[in-house]
Amino acid sequence: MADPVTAPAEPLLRVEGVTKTFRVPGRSRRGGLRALDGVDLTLGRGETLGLVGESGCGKSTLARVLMLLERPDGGTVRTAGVDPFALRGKELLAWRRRIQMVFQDPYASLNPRLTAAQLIGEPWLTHRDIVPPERRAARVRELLELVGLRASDADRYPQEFSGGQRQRIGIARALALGPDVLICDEPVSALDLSVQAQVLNLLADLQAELGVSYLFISHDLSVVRHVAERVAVMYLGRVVESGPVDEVFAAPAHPYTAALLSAAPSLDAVREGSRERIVLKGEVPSPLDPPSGCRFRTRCWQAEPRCADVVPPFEPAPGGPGHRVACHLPLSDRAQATEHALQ
Amino acid sequence: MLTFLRRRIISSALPLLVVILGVFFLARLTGDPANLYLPLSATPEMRAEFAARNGFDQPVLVQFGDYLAQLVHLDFGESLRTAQPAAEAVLRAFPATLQLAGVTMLLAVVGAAVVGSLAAYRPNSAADRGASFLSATAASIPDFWFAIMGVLLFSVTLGWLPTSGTVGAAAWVLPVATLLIRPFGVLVQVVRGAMVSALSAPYVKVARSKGAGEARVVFGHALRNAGAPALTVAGDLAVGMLNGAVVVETIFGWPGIGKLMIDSILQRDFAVLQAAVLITALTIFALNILIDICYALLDARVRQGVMA
Amino acid sequence: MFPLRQATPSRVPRAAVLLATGAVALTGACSVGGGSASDAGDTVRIVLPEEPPTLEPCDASLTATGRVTRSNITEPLTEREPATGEVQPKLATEWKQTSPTSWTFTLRDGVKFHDGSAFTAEDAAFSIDRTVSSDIGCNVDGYVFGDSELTTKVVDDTTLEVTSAEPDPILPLRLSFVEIVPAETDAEGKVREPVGTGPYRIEQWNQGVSLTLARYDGYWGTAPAYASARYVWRGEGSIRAAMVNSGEADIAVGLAPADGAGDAAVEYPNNETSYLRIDATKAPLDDIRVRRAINYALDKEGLVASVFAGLGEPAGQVVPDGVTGHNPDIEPWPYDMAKAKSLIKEAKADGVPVDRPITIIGRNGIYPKAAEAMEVAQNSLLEAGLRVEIKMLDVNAWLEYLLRPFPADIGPTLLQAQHGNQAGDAAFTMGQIYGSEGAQSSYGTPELDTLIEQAEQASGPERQEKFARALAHQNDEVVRDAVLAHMTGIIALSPNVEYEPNSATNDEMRLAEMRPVN
Amino acid sequence: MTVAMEVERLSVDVRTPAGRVRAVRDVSFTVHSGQAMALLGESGCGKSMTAQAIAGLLGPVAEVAGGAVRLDGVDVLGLDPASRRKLAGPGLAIVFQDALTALNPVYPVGTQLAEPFRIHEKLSRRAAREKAVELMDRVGIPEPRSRLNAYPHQFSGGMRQRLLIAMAVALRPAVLLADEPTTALDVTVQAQIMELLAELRTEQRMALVLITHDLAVAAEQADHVAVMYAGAVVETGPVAEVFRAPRHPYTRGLLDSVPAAGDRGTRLRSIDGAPPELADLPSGCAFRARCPLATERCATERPPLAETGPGRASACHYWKELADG
Amino acid sequence: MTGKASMLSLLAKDRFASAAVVVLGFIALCAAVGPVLLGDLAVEQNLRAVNLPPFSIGHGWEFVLGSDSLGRSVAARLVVAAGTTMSVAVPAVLLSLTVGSAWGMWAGFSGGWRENVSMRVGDVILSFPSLLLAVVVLYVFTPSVANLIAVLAVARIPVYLRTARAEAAELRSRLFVDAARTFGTGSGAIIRRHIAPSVLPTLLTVAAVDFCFVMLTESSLSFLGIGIQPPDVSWGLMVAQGRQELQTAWWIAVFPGLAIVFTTVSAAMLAAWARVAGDPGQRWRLTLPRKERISA
Repeated sequence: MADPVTAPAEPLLRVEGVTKTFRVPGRSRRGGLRALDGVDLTLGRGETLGLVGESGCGKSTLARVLMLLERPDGGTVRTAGVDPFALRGKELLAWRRRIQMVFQDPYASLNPRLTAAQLIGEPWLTHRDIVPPERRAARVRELLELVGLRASDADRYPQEFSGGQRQRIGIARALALGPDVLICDEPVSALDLSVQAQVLNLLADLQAELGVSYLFISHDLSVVRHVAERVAVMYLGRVVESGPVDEVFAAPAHPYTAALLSAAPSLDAVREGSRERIVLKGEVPSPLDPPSGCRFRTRCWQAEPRCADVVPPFEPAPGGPGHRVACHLPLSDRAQATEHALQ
Repeated sequence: MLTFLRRRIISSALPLLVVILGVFFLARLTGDPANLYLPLSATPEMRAEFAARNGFDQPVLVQFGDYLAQLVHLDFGESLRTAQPAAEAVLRAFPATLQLAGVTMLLAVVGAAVVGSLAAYRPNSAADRGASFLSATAASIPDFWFAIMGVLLFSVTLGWLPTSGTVGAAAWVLPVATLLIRPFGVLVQVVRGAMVSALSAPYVKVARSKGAGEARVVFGHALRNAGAPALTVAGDLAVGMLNGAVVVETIFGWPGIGKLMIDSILQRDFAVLQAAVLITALTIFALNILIDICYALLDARVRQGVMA
Repeated sequence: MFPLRQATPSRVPRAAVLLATGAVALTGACSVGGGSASDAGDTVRIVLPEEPPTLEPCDASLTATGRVTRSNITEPLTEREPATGEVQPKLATEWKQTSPTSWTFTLRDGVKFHDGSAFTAEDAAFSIDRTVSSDIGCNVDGYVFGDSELTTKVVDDTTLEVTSAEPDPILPLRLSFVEIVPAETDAEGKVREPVGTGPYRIEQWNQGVSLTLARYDGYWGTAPAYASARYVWRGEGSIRAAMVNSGEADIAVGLAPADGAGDAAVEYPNNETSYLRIDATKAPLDDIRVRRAINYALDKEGLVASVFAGLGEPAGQVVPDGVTGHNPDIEPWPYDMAKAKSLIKEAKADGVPVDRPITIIGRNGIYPKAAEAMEVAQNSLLEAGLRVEIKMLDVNAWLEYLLRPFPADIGPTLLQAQHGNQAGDAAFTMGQIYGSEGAQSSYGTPELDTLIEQAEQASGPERQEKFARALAHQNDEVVRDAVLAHMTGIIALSPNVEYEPNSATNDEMRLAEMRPVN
Repeated sequence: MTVAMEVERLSVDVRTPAGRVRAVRDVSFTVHSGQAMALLGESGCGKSMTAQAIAGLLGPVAEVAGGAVRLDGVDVLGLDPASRRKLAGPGLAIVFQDALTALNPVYPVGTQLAEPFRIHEKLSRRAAREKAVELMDRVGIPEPRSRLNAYPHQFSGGMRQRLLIAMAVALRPAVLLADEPTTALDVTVQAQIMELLAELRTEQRMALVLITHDLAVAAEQADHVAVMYAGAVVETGPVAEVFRAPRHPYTRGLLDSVPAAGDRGTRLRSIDGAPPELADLPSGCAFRARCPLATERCATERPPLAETGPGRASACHYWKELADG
Repeated sequence: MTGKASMLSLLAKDRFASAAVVVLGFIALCAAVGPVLLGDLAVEQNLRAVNLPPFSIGHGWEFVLGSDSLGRSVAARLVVAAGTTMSVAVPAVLLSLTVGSAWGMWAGFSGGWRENVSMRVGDVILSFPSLLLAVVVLYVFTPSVANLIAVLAVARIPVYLRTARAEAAELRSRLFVDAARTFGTGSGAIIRRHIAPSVLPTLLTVAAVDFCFVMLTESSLSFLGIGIQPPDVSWGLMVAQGRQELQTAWWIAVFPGLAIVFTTVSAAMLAAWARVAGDPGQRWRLTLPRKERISA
């Protein structure tokens, strides 16, 4: 899909300073829920970017903004240099084909009253020219087989499938328009372990085969570590750390990333014996009333007065290139993190 | 909560105006009442006199303006039929309907809560299917048929109850029963449906896991959650009852607003009709707000604006 | 097991009481009406179809009002005897015509109003003026006097002179509709609870629920048997009948045969005559053959036997026996379908558009089974070869068709109507119904107009004869309606009460004529 | 070590379109006071059904088809409903997965927390509420007294789960069944909850049955593990041993499916296919269709759960080959 | 499983639903061919055989359900009335269902002021005495079948409007709706494809019960003379005319009353069944033997 408008340097997807505030009944607009607060991201062609964070950090809102399901209050979204929010009519439809989404919940995102074939073919009812009507049945069968289902499954209803199979239908539906980018919002978190592995393999195969880029949203660090090349960590509507997966996981620069990594249970407990872990105190503050300065400071063990006053800039981290962090006191290595936390 | 109520009150006031407006103009589309109130042999002079006396000789818009001006002073005009202030007739009739409807709704809600819950307790058991069938039947029995048959059986044949009237507790039985059947039938079905899903909710299992008895589980935990849909339907039924107790009121000589309203439509007694519609609309308006408050009492999420 | 059919609370089964009292307790005090549940035997309990809108005497020509007010609460100067049609003394003891336009009345002495004041000619003059000449819109004025004006002159306390603008041979009869109220009564507006001279005074009117009259101890005449009378009202005929059968009421009025009064039912001729008004101005009804055919085609005997359940009597004229002007020679039109068919065929052959749809304008509830009666009529007319549709209306909509000016753009119609001559003189019938300009008349002829006019001026036997002639002319040469039947009313009467309804019962139900059995 | 609860050959049948289906088949395990037992398996394997059968909370379509659940030597399955209710709370308590739906949305949490005391100890409203405050404090809810009248939706997911746990441990049960207690929670919160459960366990000498699909959670929290597949237990043993050297190919497959550090970009080893329909179990071993070791014998002979070592058992004909290979 | 065949076999497994289909089928048959076969019999008066009691064939089979006060066969009138009744009730219910649900779905899906205004319009209609509306319309215009349908439909629109709005507002935030949006599907298409199929089963259940309401309202309008005009006959008219004779000839009002009850109950039963059968996620329940079925 060569696009003459796209400058070669322009990444496939660029998000800059995106903010999104939801109105809350009984509060002023300014006092609304800050779901996104200046998010920056880029996603290159054929790349997989992992986006991790806990519930309420804004990662799903970001996905919805990217899918134009929500309109941001500020900041820019560019896909191949185009602002999708400025598009209308045919152009918008054309843009829609390039970016598609796989939802977290394969139960809720598939209408239970439609068959697999109807579900997969649903986008074509809007994008009528993409597959001629007489070809559609065949194309559905191809897609089913592409995602590892049988062509004979076409007439079954979602509830007749297992969770993993449903997620495959969801993926097939997203692929029906031949997108360049797939936003995968927790695509495997509702799935069983053995099935999760199958779906992750499928996503990897599809990327190899079709060259799609993934924005892979997940709260499961081990999954992100497995699929993504780069990772961004979100906390309370902001990206607090981003960088190559191996580096971020091996040497988290932000205390939150460190805590997250430490909290995740691991089979290593069995393999290596029990370990000490950082257990964060308290709760994630309400996005209705976020802390000033660094959002994490209320739970951070190394917070200083300036953390409350100054929003830490998103800057290159002490580690390698491409590793950025928004912290006044970035950690230098993982050992240090653990050490501090346990004091 | 207060914001929520304030907004609700403001947004409901406009419909109230539309109702007032609509009734005024629609009523005047139903023809000149002079024929009804004057002797058949009335002379044209008498007709002119009648029209002048009642303001019907003015253009309708002028009449409406006068009416609004009167309304501001809480003057609802005078009945053509009885020459009494319309407000008086309406305020006399209204409590009777309110009491009748109130008692009926209370019994319907309580009865449906019990029967609907028991039916939902064992879905598709014989008791459940029986309850569903009977409630569907009850919801479709013609009320006047039920009323007259009730009078024939209980008053004339058995002599247990008075045929009609409003004096004494026994006089309430047949009117309330007649008014009750349809709401009861409808509500049983609603409660049953809501209870089936409430009873399968996890918190019911939690309650049982705490050692709660079945009565506590069904009526303490599940029923309150099933309240919202039942409340909505009960509200609609109550509204219907205010507008539609005509049959019962006519048959049993219950001096209520439903009969007053129908009589004033048929008698083209505009002032009374307008006053009656206004007060029922106000009541419905109040009822809707009451239901909203009930929602809020039932469920803190509504109260706190989490769900609207 | 159920010893008594009395619904006193103590005898109601416990469950029912519990249910109901529980219900009452839950909403707080709920007693809607007053009054005790059991009335002593000296109260007569009457159940009416509707509450009197008012008891204003000058509106007493309204059935619902007059039924309670007339001759019970208030009394007129003269009174028409329903059985004979004679005008009898009431508050006037005698009267005589002193000139073609004026009459002198001698009033009864020693009569007291309910407020204790004495009845004088002043009061009588005031009442007549208030009813006939005021601006308060009295129904009696329009019903009885039309646009005629009266002047009164008080000669002395017991003598009153009444003068009419035109000669009026039946003035005393007309005055039987003017109920006498004290001169203190509001002359500018109507009163709902009048003071009168009648045997009963208003004790308590619990609006919407009941009305109680109590015997007036200062009544000038014979004291009535019942110490009080209590009226209640129920819209449903079968309930009214059931109330008598269950002992909750002594008399139920306005019943239909199907209401199930059973043994308690008492039938009486109610002075009403049902007919179909033929709109003779529009084709095909403008052809007299068609109008005659309609009369032949209607099976009046069958109608009375089936729809009216045998109550009533096939009729040939709207003026029944006992009303001045009744023509005993006019027979009901015979049922002759063959003749009807041939008349229609004949008319059709002459180019009369008998295929044009004719609409029967009916009125629901005008008499019991009104719609069914029209279906029977429709059935017969269809058979005779006409095209007929039915349109049943509510009262006000129907009145638009009954009264001038008639709605525009309607085709030929047959109007379901009923005429009751309460006053007992054809003058109250003929001009209105048959005159070219009559309020209820859609068609008339100059000849008929002349005949009616002459009759109205006449008095005595001549009056009777002239009206009868006019009726015969209508029936033979004009054929402007198809008279169906003289109707019969039903009341339910408890065995405890002795009362004989008569043709006036509908409009004037005299409590004084009721007495307990032994 | 005292045996807190003994489950013996517990079977549960479910009514389905195809007739009665055995959803749980001869499940046996034992938990000791103060210890944690993980019931591990994927969705639909019958682990939740087992827990509900033990707690007596099976829905209208399911019923216990056989077996015994002994609590303090008494078979609770044989008790009449009233005696059983007496045990619910003080003897056996259960924590559900979804704390939002497991708390009644229309009552303040204080009322719900007080309920066990009201039911079992017949405490007055006031006294029960005092106890509720203590409980909230115990499970780490800040400012418990002021939050007594708050409603479930006003709490975060983690706090809700704490409330649910508080309710379950209110009467100091001998055995606590925790059905996926942290699945809906974030990892940082999950760590907090797991810590709380561990504390309660040691403090109250409570036996914990931890129902989970998460191998890592089981590995970190449990002493013993029972792996379930298609309604039956396929392997049991001390968790460290089982995870280090699984003796059932299914356990092995699960362990292999976990993405591990350093394998990015490589294909994960997954278990092929999907679990069988319970209504349509294959003959012999239920796992054989997905098993790399399956032979003809597996199709004809259902492998029993047989002891493979001290405290360990496996339901595989070829556990030795697996251990060696 | 092919669609139609499987539906039929599902239906056959449910005794109540099958009975309902038989009843409704019979009524439809009466409505379709009754007037042709029995039209004359239904209006043929016999003033010498009025109010014959039912369950006797002494006067001929046509009087098996008795005769009315004009000596017409109640049985024949019932059959012919089925046609008239259905020709009023079915379009009235369908019209209010269509308008109310489309409007409600649109309002619920759009949210905001559209939703608010729609709800208020519903409030207005509901707090209006519908009989006044009926009297006005049928007074100003004529009491024709079309006007009758229009009046009945308008009065019932809010019922569907409210239900549809509530459900659509809930569905609006469903994930599969979001999914459709991500394809660029327009609102209309989303309502058509996703909202309507989920909302309609509930609305159909409401409509089934509403049948009764419409038929009984038609009866009260007939009683006022602004309903069906004789010699046409509907169940409502029969009930209204027979009401006067409940004491003496109960069968005249009771049989059409029963017909209304039977129709409504059957429609309700069938709607309840269709609600389950039409939902692929629930359909399996119907394949269970009765005793073992658990409810939706």
